[in-house]
Amino acid sequence: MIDKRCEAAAAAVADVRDGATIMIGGFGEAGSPIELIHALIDAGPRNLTVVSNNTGSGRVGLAALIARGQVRKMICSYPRSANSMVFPELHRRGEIELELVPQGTLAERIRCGGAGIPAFYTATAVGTVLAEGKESRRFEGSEYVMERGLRADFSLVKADRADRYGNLVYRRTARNFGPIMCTAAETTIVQVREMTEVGAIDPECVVTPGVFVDRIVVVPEPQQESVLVKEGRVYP
Amino acid sequence: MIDKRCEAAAAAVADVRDGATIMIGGFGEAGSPIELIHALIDAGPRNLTVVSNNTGSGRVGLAALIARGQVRKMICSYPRSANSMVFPELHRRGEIELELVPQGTLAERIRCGGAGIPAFYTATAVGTVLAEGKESRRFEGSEYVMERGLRADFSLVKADRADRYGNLVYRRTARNFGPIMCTAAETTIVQVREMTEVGAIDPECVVTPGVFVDRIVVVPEPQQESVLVKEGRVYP
Amino acid sequence: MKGWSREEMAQRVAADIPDGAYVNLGIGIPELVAQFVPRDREFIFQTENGLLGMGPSPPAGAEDPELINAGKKAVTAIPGAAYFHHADSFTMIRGGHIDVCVLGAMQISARGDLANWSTGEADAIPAVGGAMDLVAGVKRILVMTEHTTKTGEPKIVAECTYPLTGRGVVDRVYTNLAVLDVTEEGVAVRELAPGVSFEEVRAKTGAPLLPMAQESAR
Amino acid sequence: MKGWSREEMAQRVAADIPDGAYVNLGIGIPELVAQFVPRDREFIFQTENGLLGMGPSPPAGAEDPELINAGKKAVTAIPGAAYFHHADSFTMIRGGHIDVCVLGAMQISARGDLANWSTGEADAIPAVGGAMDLVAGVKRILVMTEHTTKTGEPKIVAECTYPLTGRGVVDRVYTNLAVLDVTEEGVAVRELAPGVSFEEVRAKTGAPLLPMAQESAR
Repeated sequence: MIDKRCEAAAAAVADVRDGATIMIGGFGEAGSPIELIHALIDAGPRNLTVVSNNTGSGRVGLAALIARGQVRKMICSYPRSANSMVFPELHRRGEIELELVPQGTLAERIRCGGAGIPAFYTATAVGTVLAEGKESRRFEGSEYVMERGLRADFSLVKADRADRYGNLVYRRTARNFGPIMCTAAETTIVQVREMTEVGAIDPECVVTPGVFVDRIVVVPEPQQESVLVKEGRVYP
Repeated sequence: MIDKRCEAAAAAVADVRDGATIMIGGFGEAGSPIELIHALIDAGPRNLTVVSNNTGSGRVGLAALIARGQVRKMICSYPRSANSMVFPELHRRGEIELELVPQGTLAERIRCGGAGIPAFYTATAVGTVLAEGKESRRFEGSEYVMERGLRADFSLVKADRADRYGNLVYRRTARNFGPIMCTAAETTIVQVREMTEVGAIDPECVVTPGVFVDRIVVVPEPQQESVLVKEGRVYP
Repeated sequence: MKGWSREEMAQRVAADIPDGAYVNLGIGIPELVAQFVPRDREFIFQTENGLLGMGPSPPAGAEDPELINAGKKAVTAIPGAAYFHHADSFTMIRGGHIDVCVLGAMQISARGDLANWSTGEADAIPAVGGAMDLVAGVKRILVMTEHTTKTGEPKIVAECTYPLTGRGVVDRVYTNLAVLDVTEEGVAVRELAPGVSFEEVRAKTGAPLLPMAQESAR
Repeated sequence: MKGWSREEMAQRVAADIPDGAYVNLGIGIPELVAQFVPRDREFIFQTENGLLGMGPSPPAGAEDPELINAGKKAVTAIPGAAYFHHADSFTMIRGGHIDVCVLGAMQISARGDLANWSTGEADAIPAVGGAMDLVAGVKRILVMTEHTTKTGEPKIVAECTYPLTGRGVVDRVYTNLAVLDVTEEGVAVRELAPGVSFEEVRAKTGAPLLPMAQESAR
């Protein structure tokens, strides 16, 4: 019987090796799989390349992973925000690499990585520094740059509910990068608020079909990044 | 107040001009917007390019549109089936052009057309006659062909329910090409079984957000192509 | 008071947006536009983090950290809203399905180049978000900004000196002093704020202005 | 009876598919595989027209014309199924998320080229459907076919003469006479059907066969 549930976050991320590429869902704290990230901090792999829209805030979650020196390179669209000090500081010191990608291009690169498309063209960033060094090409008189599909060894994603097949539904704007990151990794690990019986999710409303999911960890009451930051919490 | 509902199918398709490119949803009869197609036959534009997975069956719906000589060219993946005589006959006589596209490539070309992506690379069809004359390129040691995004002047799509904003849900495997075709046309015309109040569709379950829809026609009891074919019906 | 307040600028922008438009509002001042939708019109607000049908801020205490806008502030969803993932969201944006985007600016060039994401300083952490996607894909790009910087430098310039967000993308600029169009011929003043003269606008603009057409002076 | 019946072939294919596999079955003979899922395994069937978790045919009278498979036959959906659109469906296929695809064949070459979509005759209407996407994207391609054509010609050949569906894509072939692997070294017989000799398979195969390994003869 197919059952993708893992007993604990620690077990779910235990095989992440040094040098791995990891996609981490979330737009700010919405959709950020904070318990999976903390498990990754505990597991300790280093030299990671992380693909995530932001770089976390405070000293918990993604920011804590970066603060621990486990991340060699960030691929993201918006590496700073109100409470984001860790990444900027390390980046200024030259201790972490940044590949800055426009948000829509980042989303499409991930989708293409998951869909078996090695490269595509987009008008986004044409004529800007972010297109420098990239191949460009004209179609019907307009200029486009070529962008490459992006894949990862692991994706860490937060969803709302799952069944044992791995079918997922999300909650509001916490959906963001989750569904596409699920498609683009060799191994997709998802934390959900609850497991439901098979059949409880309307097949018309499944957002991520189970084929894209490998492991599920149940975190009934996930921590909220902004609350932890406000409390000045530091992980671990 | 936004209200995308049209009173009748005839009014919804009245501005389709000779020479237009039209995407028509459906996989076989499932999702085929038969009432919109019949309205298009009545409206009479000729020299159309039609993008649709199949070519219809019997002498109703898409097959009837082709039989009336309104279609110059079909772009599809599977132009024949058990009850499909019209297209094969016209094609053998040299009276209709065919651009044969693998089904997944067809789907992706439509999606890219809707997403502002002029071209992409795929491994599908590499080394086959369907890649002949197409640009190819290697990425990480594997060969891919370049395919172009596909757009249309109009899309004719069948969905199950809509609200006045044009938010759509579909029914079972009648969803198929509908959601992507809605994104890839200048004007998207949708026939639905029923209108619902705004808010009646769960925002987590909207399949086509209203931004992709221009006109809605309500057809409470759509005809079923296979039944019409069995009865030997001919449209008009 | 001379010139327009931010609220008046927002009102002026909103007045130019047609009924039924799909609108994306940039972070910051552009967010004010949502407060000035004319009574007889309906706009649908898209936020690129996955919501079409964004409503106003919730009352204090009713914020949901999983219902936010692109500026990561708590928002609401109107009846008839839809949630979707990031690739679908940028299908809307890149694919030309959003009618209007209102953005802030650091500089706008005479040819409609926009710089609004980076100072280009060596130690600055660059962060682009969805700005480049929006200017490349949305049908009409409106810029809402003070006419000059805090130190009085023109923001409308012959050539941008900051890194570009996009080339030739700006359609119209709303400042505290005037409404200006980027046209094939150059920058044209369409409307002056109360008490503001064409000469004042010209003096505070770093690019040549086309002579003001008679009918648009008022 | 000599050789395997279609049902026995389907059973043989099913026995090779691991528990929990995501499987796409081609139109025709491959559809039989769904009837022979081993009792202790669970396969999830995908049909490229937008359903993951395809179940068996419905009872007569309960067919829904909007719930069909890629062959346009009425099917059912299991609890835990999901519907999706065509681009998402081929994300699964092209993106390498489907584990196994079972297809019919007109010809298979010694290097694993597959021809199964067109005779290439001038007056034939070519129709490819999803076949080229499936062979390009699915992890493991199994072919299920009679060993020879109706007129006795070999289907496993040195070079395909029909237009190809894909180059070097076939992993294993199940015929009424044998199970054969396409390997780097050539075509290898893995198993012979009851009453069938290696010599008979060799005689009916249009490509050289590797000598049969001792351990796989039974």
